[in-house]
Amino acid sequence: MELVVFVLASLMALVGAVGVVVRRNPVHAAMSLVLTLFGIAVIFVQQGAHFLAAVQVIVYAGAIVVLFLFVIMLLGVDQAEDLSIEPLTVQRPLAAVIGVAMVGLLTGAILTSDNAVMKSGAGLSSPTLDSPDANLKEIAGSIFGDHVFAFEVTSILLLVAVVGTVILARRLPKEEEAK
Amino acid sequence: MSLLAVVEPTTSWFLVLSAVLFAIGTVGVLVRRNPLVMFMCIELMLNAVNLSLVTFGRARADVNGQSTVFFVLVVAAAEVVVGLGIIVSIMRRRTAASADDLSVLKG
Amino acid sequence: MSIVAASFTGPNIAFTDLLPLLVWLGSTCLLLLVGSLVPKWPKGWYAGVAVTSSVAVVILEMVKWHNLGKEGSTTAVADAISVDRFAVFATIVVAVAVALVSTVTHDYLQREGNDGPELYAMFLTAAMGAQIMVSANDLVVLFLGLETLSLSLYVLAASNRRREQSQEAGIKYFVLGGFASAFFLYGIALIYGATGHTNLTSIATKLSSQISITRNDSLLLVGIGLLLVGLAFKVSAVPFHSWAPDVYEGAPSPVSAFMASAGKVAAFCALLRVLTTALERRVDDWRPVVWALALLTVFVGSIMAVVQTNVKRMLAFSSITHAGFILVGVEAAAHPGGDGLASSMTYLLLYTVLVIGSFTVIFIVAGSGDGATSLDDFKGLAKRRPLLALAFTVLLLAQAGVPFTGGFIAKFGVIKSAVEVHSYAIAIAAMVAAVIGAFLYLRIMVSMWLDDPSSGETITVPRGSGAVVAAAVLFTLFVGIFPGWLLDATRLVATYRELTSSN
Amino acid sequence: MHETASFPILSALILLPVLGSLVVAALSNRRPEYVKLAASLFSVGIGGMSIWLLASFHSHEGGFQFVSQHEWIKAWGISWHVGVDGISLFLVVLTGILFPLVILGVDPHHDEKRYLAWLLLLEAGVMGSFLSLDLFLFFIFFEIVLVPMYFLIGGWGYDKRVYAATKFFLYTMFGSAFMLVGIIATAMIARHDIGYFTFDLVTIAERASFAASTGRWLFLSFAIAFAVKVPLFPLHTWLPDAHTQAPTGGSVILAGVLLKLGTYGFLRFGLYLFPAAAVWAKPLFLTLATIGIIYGAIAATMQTDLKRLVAYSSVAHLGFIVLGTFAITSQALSGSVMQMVNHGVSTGALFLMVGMIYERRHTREIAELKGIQAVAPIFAAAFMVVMLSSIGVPGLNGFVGEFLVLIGSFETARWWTVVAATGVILAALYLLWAYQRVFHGEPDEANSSFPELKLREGALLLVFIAIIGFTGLYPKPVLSRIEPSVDKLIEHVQDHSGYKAPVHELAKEGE
Amino acid sequence: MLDLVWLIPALPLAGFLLIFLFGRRLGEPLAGVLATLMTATAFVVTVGAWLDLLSRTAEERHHVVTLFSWLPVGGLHVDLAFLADPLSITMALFVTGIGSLIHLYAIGYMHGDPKFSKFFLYLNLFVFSMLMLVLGENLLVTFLGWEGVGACSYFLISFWHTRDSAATAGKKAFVTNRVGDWGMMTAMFMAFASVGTLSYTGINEAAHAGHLAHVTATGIALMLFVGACGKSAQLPLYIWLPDAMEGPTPVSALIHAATMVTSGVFLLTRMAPVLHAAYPWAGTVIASVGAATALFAATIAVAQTDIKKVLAYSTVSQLGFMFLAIGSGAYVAAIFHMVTHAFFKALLFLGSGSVIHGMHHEQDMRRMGALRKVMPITGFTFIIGWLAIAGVPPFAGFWSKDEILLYAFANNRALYAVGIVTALLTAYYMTRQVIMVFYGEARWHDHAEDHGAHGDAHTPHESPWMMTLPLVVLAGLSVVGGALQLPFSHSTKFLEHWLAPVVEESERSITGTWAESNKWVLLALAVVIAGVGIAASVAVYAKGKTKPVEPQILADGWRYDSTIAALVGGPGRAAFRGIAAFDAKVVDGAVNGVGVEVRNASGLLRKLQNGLIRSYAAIIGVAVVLVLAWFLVRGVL
Repeated sequence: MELVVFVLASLMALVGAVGVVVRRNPVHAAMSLVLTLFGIAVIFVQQGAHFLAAVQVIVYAGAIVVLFLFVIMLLGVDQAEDLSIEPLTVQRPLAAVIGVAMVGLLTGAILTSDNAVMKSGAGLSSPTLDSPDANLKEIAGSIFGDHVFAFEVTSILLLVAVVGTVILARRLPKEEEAK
Repeated sequence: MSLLAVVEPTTSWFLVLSAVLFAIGTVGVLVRRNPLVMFMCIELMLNAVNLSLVTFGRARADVNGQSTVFFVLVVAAAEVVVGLGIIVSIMRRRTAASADDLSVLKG
Repeated sequence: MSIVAASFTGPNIAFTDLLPLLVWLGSTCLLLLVGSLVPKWPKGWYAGVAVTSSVAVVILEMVKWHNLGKEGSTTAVADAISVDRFAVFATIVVAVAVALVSTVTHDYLQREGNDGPELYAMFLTAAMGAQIMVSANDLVVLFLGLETLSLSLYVLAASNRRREQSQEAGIKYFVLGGFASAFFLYGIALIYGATGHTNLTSIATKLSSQISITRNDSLLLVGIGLLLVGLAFKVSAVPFHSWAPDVYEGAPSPVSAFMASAGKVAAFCALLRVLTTALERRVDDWRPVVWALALLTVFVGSIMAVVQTNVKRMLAFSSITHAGFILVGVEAAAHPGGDGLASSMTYLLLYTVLVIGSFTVIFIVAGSGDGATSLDDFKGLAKRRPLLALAFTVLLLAQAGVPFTGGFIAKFGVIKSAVEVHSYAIAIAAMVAAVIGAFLYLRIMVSMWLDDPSSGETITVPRGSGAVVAAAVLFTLFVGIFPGWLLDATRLVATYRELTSSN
Repeated sequence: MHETASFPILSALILLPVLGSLVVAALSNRRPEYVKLAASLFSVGIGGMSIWLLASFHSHEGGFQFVSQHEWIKAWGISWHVGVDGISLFLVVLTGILFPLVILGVDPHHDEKRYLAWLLLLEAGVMGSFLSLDLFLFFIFFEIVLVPMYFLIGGWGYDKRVYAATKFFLYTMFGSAFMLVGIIATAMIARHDIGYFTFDLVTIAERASFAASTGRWLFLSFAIAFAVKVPLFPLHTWLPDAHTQAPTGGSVILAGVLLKLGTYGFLRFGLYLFPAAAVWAKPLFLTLATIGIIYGAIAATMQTDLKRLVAYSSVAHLGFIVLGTFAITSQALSGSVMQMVNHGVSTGALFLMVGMIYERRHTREIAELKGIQAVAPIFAAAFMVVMLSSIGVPGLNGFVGEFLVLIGSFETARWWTVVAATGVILAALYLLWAYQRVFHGEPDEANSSFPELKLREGALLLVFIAIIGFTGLYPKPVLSRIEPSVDKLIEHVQDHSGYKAPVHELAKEGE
Repeated sequence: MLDLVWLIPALPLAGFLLIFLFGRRLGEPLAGVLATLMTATAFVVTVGAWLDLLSRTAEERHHVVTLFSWLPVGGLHVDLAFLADPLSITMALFVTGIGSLIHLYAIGYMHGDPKFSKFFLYLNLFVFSMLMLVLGENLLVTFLGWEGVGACSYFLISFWHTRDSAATAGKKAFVTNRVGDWGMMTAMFMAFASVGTLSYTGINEAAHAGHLAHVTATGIALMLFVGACGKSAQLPLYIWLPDAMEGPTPVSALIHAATMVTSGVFLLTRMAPVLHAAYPWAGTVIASVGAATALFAATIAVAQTDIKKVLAYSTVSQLGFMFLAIGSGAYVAAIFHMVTHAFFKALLFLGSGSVIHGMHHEQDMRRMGALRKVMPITGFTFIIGWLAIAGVPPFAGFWSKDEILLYAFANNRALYAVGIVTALLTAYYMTRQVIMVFYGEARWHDHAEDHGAHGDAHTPHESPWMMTLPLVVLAGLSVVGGALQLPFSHSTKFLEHWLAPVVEESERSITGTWAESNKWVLLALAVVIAGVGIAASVAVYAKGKTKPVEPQILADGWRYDSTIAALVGGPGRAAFRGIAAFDAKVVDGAVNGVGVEVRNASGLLRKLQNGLIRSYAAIIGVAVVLVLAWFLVRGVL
């Protein structure tokens, strides 16, 4: 059963990922991204990370990708990008080599490593009937416990994001607009 | 059916999957010319990392992996906002700018 | 573990240790809130806030430096950040950078005619990110700090809406930065997987608890590799340097100064801390990589600078070379014996002052529109603005490592630390590269002193910027002649590890 | 031995020029005469101090005198340690005398203020290099000298000045790159014997002992820097360009004192610091020196530019100095030191006069000069005297050094010396040939209006010629100050290596 | 009196300085007079010294006067000191004596020259240097004088420096001499290395005591001889002397006949003990070179047409005789011949000078003839000089030459044969010269014609008394000079006794040899030879029996000079050029090449910096792969 879920989910993710890379139209690319996100969300669930699965769907699919689509529409850059031609001749073969090499190296690392983590099996308490929010509590404990400082820092990060967009997207004075 | 019953996806399966996703993301950054799409590919890479984190967390029976993913999500969000901001501001000047057009600075 | 909401008790948060952050955060909010409420502040107040806050931070950190002498290093907020002289010193450097750059930024905004609080706010957030990076004791925190810094820098780089180059710089920096931080993050993930920790001290203990490191742990190693990539990108080490020239050239001059100074400091401190505390046990694995990076960086940086014709870009390449020199120090820091750490810190401080001074000169010469930075624009500067030319000459000579300047002390320090750990090869290589690098400074000096002015228009030297340049020059010369105090300080900085082990 | 002077005259010798250059730089450009005055006063004052130093120097005493030592950079074991002995004494005096002469005698054509400021700064650097007894201190002075020289060549030189200046700067910097590493390594390795980390020359030389191979590597790292500075074949090609393109004053200083930094370095930081290694490297450097002598002379013969010819003659002359240095006998070493001074004087004077010729004719091409002796006999006479001293005619200073070097070297480096001695033939060849082409013959109309020596120029040259004549006829006072230090150095070498200097009782021939 | 020996060089030096300071104001003739007086006074002092020396016993005839310590370094102690002993005083005597005569002569000869005073400036400087050379107590002081005379000869040869030939000749002389100097320096190095001193006394004593190994002694001797070859114009270095005739004639007389060129002979005599200690073959070498030079030069002299060139080659030839003597161990004979030669050769040169003066600077003998009528004194004295050099008894040359031949015979018959032939040739070409200049019909009228208008202004005339007086004096000396050393009995060998303290031990004794017992036969033979030579010449040039044999090859001096010039100018210069080019192209080329390479590398790397985000990303990607590969390898292996 696990296997089936994994295979299907990873298929979703991979197909989506490939889609992002190969779909000519940005909008389609964004849609493929959504597919991947869902696939990963499924795997999260399979791994007992229900909260993250939810956040994944909400934040990513719900917010980020939508944001992408907004921008695409706003700028009207939804016309297809011509992927048939590649000005940098070396780029694609090189990219292929790099991609394959990385897969190889990372897989190699994962498979050759005799680190304890590779052997240890299932672990975290997944939600049960008596405590449906176990996973949530654990995350909460971690975030507000060990990682409380990191949590604080995220506030600064968001502040940066806000101010940054203000600086970047603010309309320029009139005479500038003329240009 | 028996196969399905027997074979359990182990940690390494997930890890390899995330590695593959990561690599695809990398390739995407290299081959796509539309900044937006390049950016999506970066998101893809981040997700691949998330997958690894969760997997490790599970394998280690340690929740910190998941909480880290949470932070990554925040970072991703922030990045998107700023990134799109920059892209917007530059595309305001000249629409449909592909990444290759941005090469005034070189040499 | 199962937690019942009532029974949860968070870690106690030692706000005193977070004071610098709080000061900067406070003044950021002040700038933004009041700045948005009150339509227009009197001239120079925005900058004033930034400068004062930074000065305050410097003072606070000095006090902390003093106390640490008594108490010794600790970690705070659930081991998320470490409180030690290493962090304090780095913070001071960053704060100084902010103060100086804000001063210049004021003149910049005046000249470009659009004053406002946002840029200062960005500088402050960037400073916070840097501060977090240098004190982070947890990879996640480090990552967040890095992102805070980076995002701020992306925005700052792109902030000049009138110059297309500025925007281009922004997006280049952003895309490549995101790309690199993905690797960095993956590294964190793998290390987490291999050790089960993101906390540096825990990782260190975990690793040292291992009986033998010959045990095959490719997960960890690959993780280290990816981590290195992420940080190498930030310090613009070859071959992860490609972004630096373009971004430095495109970004507004004060921002370039800030990136080259505070940005490098933060990244290098993070690199040093991670390598020397968490991964000390794996030194034999990462040292060769740092060695190679250092070698590549010193040479590629200096060689590529040879044919450049834009002074701003030249300095970008020279900053790459300098990164290479600091990497030499980092390589030396791999040895328990050497004082590579101390020399790297010395170099960082001196280089910060140098590079800010230099970019300020460029900013002054660049004139309205921040565009006139080609070598021709510097022709005959000695005839148009003798003092400015003299100051720039001192700064350039210092960068070339001529004696009686801070630059020489810095170079001598890293070379010394390298030689002391018997890394003769890289020491000599670095010196030879320095000779190649010197050519670039000579070229600039030639056009300043020996050529005739190409354009007659007068160069106006804003008061603030002038003061910054003067300060940089004087400091450089002062340290060049009396470096003792600085060396003692950085020597103390280097001892932070022994102190940590006590707690 | 170390008696500390009541008044730190040596530190003053180093710091006064700095002060002077600051004052000059501070003065307003609108009153050039004040600028000139200030510069002259400072340089003359420094010259006077150097003379005073010479007067109050205890001859027949080998050790360092007027020593003053203050801690400077504690963290790195660096101290401000200066002292003078017979080897450095006359170089200091030469520096002290040459600079005022150049400042008073040669005018730059523009930006006099800047020119003078750089010149004084240069003097400080040179003084520092000759006086410092601390590796670090020596290095920084050795290195800082490049900057003013670079600007002097680049700012006031001739058509290809930028190329020459850059070449000079980078080439020399390249050499010292190795020395920097060598210095640190020396201090670090010496720490094992000394017990603490120090850059102090005397301490290291007296107390540290290096393993054979280590010593050799360290010595070579120093030697490269000095070989470039000297310059020794085949690292000499920066010199003709720098000399030719530099302004007259620059050339005089460059030939007079700057090149001596290299030869002095060989003595002080080669023989003294690494005796065993120096002895080991003897054959190499003797050979290079000999090649330099012959090669430089031949190259000089074929030059068409008078200044370039003199430059190449420097290569030959400095070959003699290096030959003597590595022959390591009392006569040879004394001769080398002597020759350092002599070359400074005579070649300096030659450059001055080439400069005067250029002032008058705006060319240095030998082919365009002819029959000057007919129209300017006094100028020709002066040139002749200096030239004869440069050729090494007895009774003039050039001979003393050259002869001592050769006669001393003959005992320890027989065949090299025999070959090197042929250099005196070539010297006569290229100089006399040049003299004939420039001064003899019927002056063509371009040269027939060649102005005779002016009073100021004459006075300037008179100083040089006086020194030439005096040291040539009565070198005893000079030698008696040089020799004790030289003997001390040789003893030091003997104590720290297998080398034995020849001693003189009637030699029973062993061949 | 001997303590005042330093006065001897000091006086001419004073003269030099005075003329240097006030020369222009003194002008003509005062400058000349001053110079002459200085030299003359020096001569007087020398005579005083000589008398003082005479008054002592042979053992005490050795006095050193030290002025100050010149080069004291370690084992080396060189004083500026003078040595007064028979040899040096003899030299000093004729240097100052002949010197003052020639000064006097020059006053007349240089009359009207714009650089009159400068000429005497140099002349005094020369006398000073020459006296330093002969009076020096050690090799270095001698070397000081040695180089000094070299320099002066350079100045004086190129005295009329606007003439390119003169300038070139001067340079040639100096450089060629330098080759010799190299030898002398090397000799000094050897002496110092083996004996530890440069003083004659020290070295000679060491040589006597046998402290000097044969090898070293031979080395020193030969190196000194190399030096002598340079100064005294022996093969292969003689080439500069004929050219040196470019200088004013008094210079030729003083420097290139009487004094400087003989300093090589002096030096070897000075170091006689060292030669003595050397292997015998060293002497043979010297003697052979001497003999060869003598013959070689004589053959050339036969065909010269320039009145001074003839004398120049004859000088070379006579110097060869002296070296033949030295090599044969006949030091006394060498000095003897040196002195007599100084007399008659100076006489001849001055005579020729007088002729040239009278002929208004015409030097070609083919345009002279029958001059003895118009310039009787010159002619008469010249003829005496001729008889002396031709070896006609009882004139001075006869005795000295015979003495040499005697020793040569005892030493090596082959060399004797060469000597005899040379003697024959000498007689021949000198007779030829006399006839061409003073006899036959006057060929100078037509010459006057082609000078056109003021023809009679050009008729030769006798020279003023300042010029003729020296001629007369020297003529007298040439007549009686032989009396210094007469072979009749042991007691008549004054010079031998006089020089005994210096050369006695080293002198080769020929007592008991065939030659010694039959010296009268040899004497007779010499006379015959001289007679034959003269007769032959008369037959050819006076009687016109056969047309003269003057093959071009001889006129060109066996093309030796031109060949060397060709070699130096051709391959030599080419080689130098090559090295200069090598320096510019290869040595410096390498340096600049590095710069160029760096630049190229920069340009190459620049291509990677193409400004495209994706390329940068690609670079990063590649780098990442490499880094990961490294770490994976570390992990797996």
